[in-house]
Amino acid sequence: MSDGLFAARGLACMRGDRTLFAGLSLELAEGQALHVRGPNGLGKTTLLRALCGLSRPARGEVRWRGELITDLADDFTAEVAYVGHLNGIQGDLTAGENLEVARRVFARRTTPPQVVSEALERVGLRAIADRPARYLSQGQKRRLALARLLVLRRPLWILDEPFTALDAASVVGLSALIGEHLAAGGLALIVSHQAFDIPGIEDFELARYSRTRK
Amino acid sequence: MSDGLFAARGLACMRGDRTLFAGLSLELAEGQALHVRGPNGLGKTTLLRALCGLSRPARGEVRWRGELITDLADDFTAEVAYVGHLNGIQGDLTAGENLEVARRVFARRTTPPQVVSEALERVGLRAIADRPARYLSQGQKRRLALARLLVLRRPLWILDEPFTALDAASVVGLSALIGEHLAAGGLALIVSHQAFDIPGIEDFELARYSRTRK
Amino acid sequence: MKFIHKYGAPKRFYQLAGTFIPWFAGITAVLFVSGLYLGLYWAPPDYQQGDAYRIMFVHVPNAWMSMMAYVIMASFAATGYIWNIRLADILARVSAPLGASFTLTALVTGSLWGKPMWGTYWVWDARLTSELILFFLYVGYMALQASIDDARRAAHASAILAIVGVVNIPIIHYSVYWWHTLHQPASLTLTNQPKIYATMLIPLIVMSLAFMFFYLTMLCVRARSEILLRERHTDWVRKLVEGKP
Amino acid sequence: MTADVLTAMRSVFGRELLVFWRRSTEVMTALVFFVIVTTLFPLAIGPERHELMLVAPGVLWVAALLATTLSLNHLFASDYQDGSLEQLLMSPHPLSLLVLAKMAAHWVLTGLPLALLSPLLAVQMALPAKAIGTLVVSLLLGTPTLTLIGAVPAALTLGVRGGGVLVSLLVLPLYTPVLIFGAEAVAASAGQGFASVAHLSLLGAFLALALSFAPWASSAALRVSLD
Amino acid sequence: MTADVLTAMRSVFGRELLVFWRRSTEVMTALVFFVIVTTLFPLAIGPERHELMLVAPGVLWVAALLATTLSLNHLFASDYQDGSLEQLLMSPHPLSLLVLAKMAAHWVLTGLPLALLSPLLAVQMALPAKAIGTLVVSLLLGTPTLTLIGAVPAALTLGVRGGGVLVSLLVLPLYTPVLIFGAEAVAASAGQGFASVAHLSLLGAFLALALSFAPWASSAALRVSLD
Ligand code: HEM
Ligand SMILES: Nc1ncnc2c1ncn2[C@@H]1O[C@H](COP(=O)(O)OP(=O)(O)OP(=O)(O)O)[C@@H](O)[C@H]1O
Ligand SMILES: Nc1ncnc2c1ncn2[C@@H]1O[C@H](COP(=O)(O)OP(=O)(O)OP(=O)(O)O)[C@@H](O)[C@H]1O
Ligand SMILES: [Mg+2]
Ligand SMILES: [Mg+2]
Repeated sequence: MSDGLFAARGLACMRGDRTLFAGLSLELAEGQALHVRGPNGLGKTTLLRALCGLSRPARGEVRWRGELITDLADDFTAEVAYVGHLNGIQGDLTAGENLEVARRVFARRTTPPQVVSEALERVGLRAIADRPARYLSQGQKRRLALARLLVLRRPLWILDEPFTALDAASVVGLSALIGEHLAAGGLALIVSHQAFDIPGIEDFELARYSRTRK
Repeated sequence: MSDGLFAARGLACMRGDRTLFAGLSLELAEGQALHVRGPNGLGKTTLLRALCGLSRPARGEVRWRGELITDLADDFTAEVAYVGHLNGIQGDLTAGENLEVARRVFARRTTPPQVVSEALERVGLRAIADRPARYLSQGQKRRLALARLLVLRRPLWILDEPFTALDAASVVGLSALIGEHLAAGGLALIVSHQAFDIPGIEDFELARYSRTRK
Repeated sequence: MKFIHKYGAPKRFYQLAGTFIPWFAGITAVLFVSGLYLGLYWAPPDYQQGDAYRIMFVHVPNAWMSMMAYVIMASFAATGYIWNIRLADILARVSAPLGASFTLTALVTGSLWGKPMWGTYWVWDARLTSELILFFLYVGYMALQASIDDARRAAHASAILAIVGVVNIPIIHYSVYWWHTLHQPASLTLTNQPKIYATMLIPLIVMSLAFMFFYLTMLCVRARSEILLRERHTDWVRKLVEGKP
Repeated sequence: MTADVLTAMRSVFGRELLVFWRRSTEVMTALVFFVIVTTLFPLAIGPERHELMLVAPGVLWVAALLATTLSLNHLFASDYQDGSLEQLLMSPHPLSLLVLAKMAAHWVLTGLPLALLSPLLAVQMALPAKAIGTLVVSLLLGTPTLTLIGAVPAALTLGVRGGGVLVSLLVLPLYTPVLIFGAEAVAASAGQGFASVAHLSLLGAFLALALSFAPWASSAALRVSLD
Repeated sequence: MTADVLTAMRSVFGRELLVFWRRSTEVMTALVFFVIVTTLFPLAIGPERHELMLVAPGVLWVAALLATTLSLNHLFASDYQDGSLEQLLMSPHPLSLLVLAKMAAHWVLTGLPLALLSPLLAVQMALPAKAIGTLVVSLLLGTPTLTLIGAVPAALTLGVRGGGVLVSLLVLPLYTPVLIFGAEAVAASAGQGFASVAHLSLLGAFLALALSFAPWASSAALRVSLD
């Protein structure tokens, strides 16, 4: 199983003075996706943040193409797109401007300008691209956050409850999008309590590594 | 249909200079619940806020027991419990303290102190009642917000995407809770994109009154 | 009340203002020309200040208008908030920049006048200070309007501010004066005011009327464009725009 | 019913104190800001006692006023962001009374400690001993007015672009009367010793006026901001 | 690769300007705060020109410093709350450079306008004409240092209870040297006219020092805050 592009080994995370989970290992190869599952408060968000390098785990290591992500630093960051509980949207900019900033600051230099309008089209926000993001409805904001995935074009997607606030049609749309990403050789880690349908996705029960009696 | 405890007639709401919906009427009798449906950005949140008196509709009237809610003012507020997209939780207080404040400030004077611990028990937060709310996970926060319903004991529940971030077991738990509320003669208005199962709930398609071409 | 609602409809006001504007503008022009003639040629030079005092004909009307405009603005704002009349919101909104520019003009002309009179552009005299604070109040009102996009919310929020301001303005005004008098007198004051002769009073009155009509004209003009902007989605504006391409 | 309202007000007051207590740093920050600003002046002006004494009443009052202004952000902003304010609007009690309870808590945590600490700073600033009593009284009368008036802009700017600093812009002009009479009272009693009574009673009058309209105006402002 | 980083830095800079521009009031609030605070002093101290002149350099500098301190909250706080900062950390470019771009934008929107407006206020405060040039230069050299140093506490206090005011507490002591030399430079040139050069070059040295370590320190602080 050493062909896992992305791998974690012996991971343990703490919050406050409690160890949430320990001894967690996972691997992800090209085109593969995991659905991380577990009840509220188990530590799924904590796990995802550790995997994408936003927080440092108490123990264990995370590797990308065999190298430690702490060594790769920015080179690893350039490969991951993270959508967390927070949308990361600047309310004072319009929907379009938000994505344009994402393209300029975060995307590869070769990313052509039209990805922005394509992404807006794809998530169904084209018509309201000029509306300040603060006025968007909850679901529209979430879609805008997800549109960033299309602008960044990174191989590893780490998504924390991406389906939150999405209407039925958008849930289907997003599942299809993730499916395409996987088909194109992308990787994905998804936390979600909601039902969704992505062919070939595997379940990953966090509870197996849990260290809490709650 | 004039026995509707709660009724809206000819309601129209605007955001910016767009009319989201107009000519909307609805009625709700004792023990009755509506599931307000519609795609993202249609105006469901806007509708709920107008119905519970947080914002003023552009046109139309809302009545409670036949009287205008603008005339009733605080007397109407005393009958409604609203859980919005925001949880309304004070991060610096513990879970228990948050509910205790709700009991003292918002509940009827006759509400006995033990409702707080009963509510915590019911939403499964008893064990972490002493943890500052800022440390709770997304789903735990949502449950805490919902626990307020049990503390306030008000007849009309207005819930905006209550199932967000809840794990499967909690979704079932909340549905049961709403069922009990209805059985006891309560009223409920629920917005949700997620599937849930409450016997006797009727669908209310907001799209019928929509005035937007997106 | 009915009357207000009838003529308070933005569309109605738009048409009404359209017919009044030429008249107001004409009166303004006539008053300005005669006021300037009277002030600059007809009135004799002052025996102490020479011709420098003529700046008074701009300074004093502007100072008066700055205060009047605030009261007018606040009354519009309160009307709009209490009875939910959109035209009043619009009028309040457009009078703020007008009032602020009167205030600024009074400040600038006063400073320019201060240099020959007192040998400095600024002293912390009561009148000057309260005028400066009035300017800040205008700026605050406009800043609040500017930072809220939703027209109705902006109108209501700034109306509350204007109402609180109206309670406060007399307090601010008089406290600055008491500050001045309860304390030892400032080293420089407005004591050596020119005694007003008829030859100066007449141009001053004409100029004040001129600025008043200027205010009315600008209020109508700006209100009209604000109405167009806000009602751009309504049928009558669309027809209007298509009518004269 | 009235007893009900009182319980609710007491609980809001208690909640505020509890929250601030949890944010233990916040309890002292207005205070610390006050101390730091008063300390900066001698650094910037130079240490001559006479000059310091001349400006001391002014500096102390400006510092108190700025400290209050800064802490205004905390009156409603965090409650707005987490949705607690929405819930407060849905309470069965008159909003203006609950808001009054919040203001009271705010004053107890900012204005009051500041007034109590001021004698220490006054000594540092070489203020004559006979003026110190007046300083404390003027702050005790003036700071609640600052809280009351300040609540209105604080409520108006919720969720508004650039809200935080906008508050200072809106509030500082409204504060001038309090500042003038506060500082004058101290200066007067540092000088001749009389006249300060007149100033202090004016401060009292401002407080009464603010008490009568600020709770109403700020609860109206909250409703507008949450519309 | 380097060109890449430059584009990203330019975009961050542009984004900041755009955001601030949208919050149009915010552009002027540091400025207006500066103006209002300088106005408060004559109100509190009294209108005598001589006393005012004595304290003018100090007052102007303290006001500039407070205005910068207040605007520090906006450097990272709103980006933190809406999650944009999380995304910035996930950018493929060195964080310290992106942070530097943010700081540059912050200075252009606060320090620079403030320095440019200061002559007007100096005239109001009766500062002698010959000192006005020094005032502007000292502010042009000093305010970027204030932004740079201030970013570190601003980053450290993100998400910390009572963060907003805590920043002032942490940052004001760090600002003292800048304040002292800035105010002294102005005071010196209001008096004898020499000596101010020495002070100004010290301010320049502080700026160079701050430029070399502040971007690094604040990006480290950001990582800690988001852990
Ligand atoms: C920046 C400087 C100045 C400001 C802000 C200012 C402000 C004002 C204001 C607010 C008024 C209206 C007062 C009222 O009606 O209650 C006024 C009136 C007047 N000002 Fe000034 N002023 C300034 C400088 C001067 C100077 C230098 C002079 C000449 C000595 C002057 C002469 C007058 C006169 C003659 C009036 C009308 C007198 C009256 O209505 O009682 N002002 N000014
Ligand atoms: N400082 C702390 N002290 C104690 N417990 C903490 C602290 N911070 C967080 N926790 C706990 O750690 C867990 C964090 O879980 P996390 O947010 O990762 O949950 P999750 O699996 O994402 O849950 P959800 O499905 O609700 O989003 C929660 O149970 C939370 O209460
Ligand atoms: N100031 C404004 N100008 C224009 N459009 C606005 C403005 N404010 C809000 N809107 C739009 O009004 C609608 C508000 O909808 P609301 O939040 O009620 O949606 P919703 O039905 O609750 O959606 P969701 O399911 O995503 O929560 C959105 O389409 C939003 O983009
Ligand atoms: Mg989570
Ligand atoms: Mg919604």
